[in-house]
Amino acid sequence: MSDDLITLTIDGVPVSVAKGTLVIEAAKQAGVLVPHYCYHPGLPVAGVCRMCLVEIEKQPKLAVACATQAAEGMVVNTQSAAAKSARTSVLEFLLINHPLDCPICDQAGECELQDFTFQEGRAATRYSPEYPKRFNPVEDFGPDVLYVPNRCILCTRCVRFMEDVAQEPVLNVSERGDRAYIGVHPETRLDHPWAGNVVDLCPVGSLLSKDFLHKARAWELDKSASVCTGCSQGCNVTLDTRENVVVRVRPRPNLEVNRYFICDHGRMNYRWMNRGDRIEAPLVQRGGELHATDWQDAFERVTTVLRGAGGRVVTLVSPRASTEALFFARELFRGGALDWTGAFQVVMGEEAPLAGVPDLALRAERAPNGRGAELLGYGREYAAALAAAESAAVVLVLDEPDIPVRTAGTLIYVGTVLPERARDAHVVLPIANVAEEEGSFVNRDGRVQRYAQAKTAPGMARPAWWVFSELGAALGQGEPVGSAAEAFERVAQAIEPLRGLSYEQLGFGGRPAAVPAAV
Amino acid sequence: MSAGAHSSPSVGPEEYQPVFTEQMLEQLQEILARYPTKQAALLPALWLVQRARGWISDRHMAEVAEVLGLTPAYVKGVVTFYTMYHQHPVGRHFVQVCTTSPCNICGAEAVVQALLTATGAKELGATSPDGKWTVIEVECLGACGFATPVLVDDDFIESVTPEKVPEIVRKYK
Amino acid sequence: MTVGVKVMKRPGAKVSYLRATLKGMALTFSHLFRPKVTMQYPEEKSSQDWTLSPRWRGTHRMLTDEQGRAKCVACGLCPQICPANCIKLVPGEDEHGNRYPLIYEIDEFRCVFCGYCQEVCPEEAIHVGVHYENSEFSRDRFVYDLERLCAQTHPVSTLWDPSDPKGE
Amino acid sequence: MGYPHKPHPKETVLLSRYFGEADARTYKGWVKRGGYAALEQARAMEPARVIDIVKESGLRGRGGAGFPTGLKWSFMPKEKKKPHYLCVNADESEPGTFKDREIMRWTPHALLEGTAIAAHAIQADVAYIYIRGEFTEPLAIMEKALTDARSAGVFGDLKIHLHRGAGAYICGEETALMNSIEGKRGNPRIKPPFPAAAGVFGMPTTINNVETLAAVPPILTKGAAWYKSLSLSSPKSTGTKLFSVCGHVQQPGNYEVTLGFPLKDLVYELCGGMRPGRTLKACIPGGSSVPILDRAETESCLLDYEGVVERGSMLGSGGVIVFDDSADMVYQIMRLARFYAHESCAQCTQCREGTAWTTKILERILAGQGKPADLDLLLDLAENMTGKTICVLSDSCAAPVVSGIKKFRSEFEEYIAGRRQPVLVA
Repeated sequence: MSDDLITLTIDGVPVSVAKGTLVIEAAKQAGVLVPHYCYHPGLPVAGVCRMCLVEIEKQPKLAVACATQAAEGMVVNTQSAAAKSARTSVLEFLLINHPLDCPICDQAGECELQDFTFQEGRAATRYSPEYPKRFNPVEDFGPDVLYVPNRCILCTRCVRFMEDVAQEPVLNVSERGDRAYIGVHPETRLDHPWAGNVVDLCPVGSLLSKDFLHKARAWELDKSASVCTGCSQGCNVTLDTRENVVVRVRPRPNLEVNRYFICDHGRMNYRWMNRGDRIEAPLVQRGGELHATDWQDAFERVTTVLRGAGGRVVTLVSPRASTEALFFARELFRGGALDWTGAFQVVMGEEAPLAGVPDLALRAERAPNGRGAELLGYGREYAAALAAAESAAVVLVLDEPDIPVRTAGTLIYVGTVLPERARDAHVVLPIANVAEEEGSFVNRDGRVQRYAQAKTAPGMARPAWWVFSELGAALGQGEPVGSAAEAFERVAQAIEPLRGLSYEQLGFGGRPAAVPAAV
Repeated sequence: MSAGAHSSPSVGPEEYQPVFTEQMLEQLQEILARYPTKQAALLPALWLVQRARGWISDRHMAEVAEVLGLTPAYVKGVVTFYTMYHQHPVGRHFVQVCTTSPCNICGAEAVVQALLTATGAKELGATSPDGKWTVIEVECLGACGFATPVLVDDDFIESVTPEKVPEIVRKYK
Repeated sequence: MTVGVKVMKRPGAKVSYLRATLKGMALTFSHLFRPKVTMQYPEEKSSQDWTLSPRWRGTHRMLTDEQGRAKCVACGLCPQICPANCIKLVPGEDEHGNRYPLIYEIDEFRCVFCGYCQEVCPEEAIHVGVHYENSEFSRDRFVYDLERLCAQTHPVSTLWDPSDPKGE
Repeated sequence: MGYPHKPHPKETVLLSRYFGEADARTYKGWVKRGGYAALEQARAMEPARVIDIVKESGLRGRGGAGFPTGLKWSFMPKEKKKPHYLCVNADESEPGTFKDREIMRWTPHALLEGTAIAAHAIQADVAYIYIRGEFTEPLAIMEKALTDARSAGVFGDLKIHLHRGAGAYICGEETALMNSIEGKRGNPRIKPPFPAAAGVFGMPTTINNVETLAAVPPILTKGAAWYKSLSLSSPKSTGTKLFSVCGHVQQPGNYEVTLGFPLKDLVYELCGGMRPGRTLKACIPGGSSVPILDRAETESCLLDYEGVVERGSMLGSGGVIVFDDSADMVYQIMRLARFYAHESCAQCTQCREGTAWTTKILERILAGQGKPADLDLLLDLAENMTGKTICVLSDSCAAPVVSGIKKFRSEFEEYIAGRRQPVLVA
């Protein structure tokens, strides 16, 4: 065992942790969740809620697990009578001024105050109902944040986030004693590009997202691991869906990428996933109009075109498409005497870094898989590709509804929604969007990350990698793939930087590919 | 303390006159020299503002924040913590009477009543109709052996009894 | 194989049925003087001897506040607990920022009248009724919307508790 | 009691010797009285030697905790790698205590001299004297004294600054005081790190009470052995201490006695005893945050760190609050609880919510609407508020409540049973 490891016992379970580890983190390793409010691994320790009191042998007083460093041979007891009663009393204290408005509180169901009260709180309060509870009106903090002071337990996570992580202290603790509340200055707003994180950090329903307000109850939500498509950073997120509608995007902790946070741009970047005007069936050109057909017919039409094609072929892809889709789209035109050009376009925006976390920002490149497209040989010379498309024999467009493409050749449009320009396409194939399929992206640092399916695709829409691999198979390029895992395996075999990676290995945290990071 | 007092009445932008102009800025520079960080000058800077304007409005907080490189919200958090900074305009004479236990047993409550009557402020924390007086109860002025101590503006008056109150009030007229 | 048939020996023409008839009549008429047990429904709906059981759980009613608004805050607990999945709830926000049900529907055909919705309701808004006449002219009338639930006036159940049968 | 005042024969005047002499406030007057000689003496010594002398003298912190001063100084890094700071705690806000105020009012140079000696001992470059905002007069006097001494050049390279507080009891807690100097809310910090490792501005810091520092110059001039000999009982409690006596005594004021002095003599002799016709009922011996003593305990208590603990209380800051038989203990305890509820910094849950809740219960009892279960509830809340928070403010709120209920339970019960006229309106 290395010298940097120390061994301690928590609730009878011995654990070895690195020196300097806090007891609360060591307990997590021992499988013990010490109840806490103010502690958050992404924030500086405050030690103010006093909820994580535990008994440590040979220490006269109970210690807060969040501010005590683990020491060699320490014996921690989180379930001793003293520790339990201390936590029960903290809960009682917290609840004297906390309204029991769980029925109308958005946090209900994912509220730590509810959970821990249920776990070890008192059944009834001793606070006389005649004593008034603290009351302050609801405040509008910023574009997406609402503050309900009555529910606040003053854990100060939000204040510490703004002060130490966002490094723009626009929140404060105002007043003192039981009159205290989280305050803002009337002339400033909580409009930092990363401010939305305070809503996730709030352990109770005191800070609420206006966007999510009253939208759903926590227990109605289905949660799926995903990757944010807002920019090239590739923050890990969870898509919360309710009845097949994405209603919320929350950060999913990944210490390598986004730690515990996502920016507001990413947080709000989900409405398009619920678009109603989707292509629901393959469409083919007949008599100057697009007509719905089945996949078989559509595939036959496309393969006929591709078999007969010669000369120049242009593929215009979206940098929001999965690596698998981009790969199979490329494979369609491999070999033969085709002159293939693949290109993608990146929308640019403002860059907004999160000051307290190195290498984390809302990136100017609003393309989740630009790096993946590059790895697969797609170029950024978009204008040139558009010009080439004019005289190309076949132009394949992958989910770029706004492109000004003009061609004398055959246009095949593969996408989620049908743009006006694609009305004269030879064939239109419906595909699933990112929330409706599995796949992977490569972020700007060359990290390969998987995302899972969160909702069902409308009508006959299928993942793009399925569509292209079926087409490839129809063209005699080998067996089609049946799952995203298989698709990734093919990519990993073919592309040098991804070689050796497997879908399973990626897990939901991702793995770095063997590529130099983008500058 | 009023719990709901989230924002104090602020002066409109057109009437606002900055506190930290030439002479005050010099004073501030002197203060800044005492501390290794700019932030540390916050309490003294707020005292300067209060001395100059009588109270500290939201706009003043924003100004202090600007000169010290802080955010207005941060300054507001600090101002609300310390009870001696006025977040609202007060009377010309600000009277603080200690009513904590040691003074209480020596009759501080009678002194408070006498002060309220003599100044015409009527209510604790309210300013008298002539705008001259604001009387508040405070917790411990640190002169328990000289009950009841009263702080009128910056003058510390010891051993005040209800009988002495009218004379004190007369002195400050 | 022959089957043995029992041959009844009848008395022939001499026999009269009069005695038996009178006997029967006497029994019949004697009932005229016995106490009545039939309740004259629908003219009569309850009597001293017969009321609905405290365990009765009928079609729902939504209670309202003084302003006539539903007490429901759209917390979502009743659709969650409902074993028959017959409650549809879409929450909304009114002009004062209060949460209220935008859509609240109960499909009484699907309902199993378990009373869980009432039991779980933190606002004591939704109640099962002490009510049993539910005929309608069309099936879709059995999906009660919020307006209808609020307009109901019948008494509501206080939920009979087996451990406390008298409700004390 | 006003000044000039003639010391009682039983007093040992060391710090209070020049109280009431306006001349002692001036730099010249102070030098004439032998001032700044100790500083010169200390300057000639190695810092470690100064610490040793103070250690030897047995001087303990006069602010409340009674931690050995020399030991505290020795925690500072021996090898100076970062700037060292000295903070002087003149945020005397403990109800019942008003000794530092008098030191600053009458002998400001004693404090400045002690500060300079301590700064030399811990190799501090800067010293901040944190004076509570309400002390307008001491602040003015200190400012004047500081200007005079500075222009006389007695401090050498040492910079001494005054920092005015703005009305927060909790800033008397050392880490809260450091936050306040840094321009932050006066929230106590979680320990570790201890101030000697990372104090004000993140640098090694020592914090001493005014009285502690004022006692340092005589120790240097007269020697550790002499100071150590000033002790009437426990050898662990040496030197003299200023006791601020207030409340129901004939002559409230500051009295300086050698540690180990009987509390009974302090109250009955030095302070002239109770008002005519009144008897002593209770006494808080160390400022409002220590447990209350009843009459018997008061009369048998010796005023040193150990003696007061033996009677179930603490010496604290030496603020003696005396209650005679006219005092309504329930009301006074409520007043103290209200004080703590007002002063809680709002960080820790137990303190923020507990102090306010305790006050509400006591107010209700006083309004005649208490319930018999309220007393047990108060005791349970106090139990939950003790020893579980960052600083001891919530413990301080619990102490008078617990001792009050224990010793004066019948008064509480009278209110609850309706045998006493309610004094508050619900």
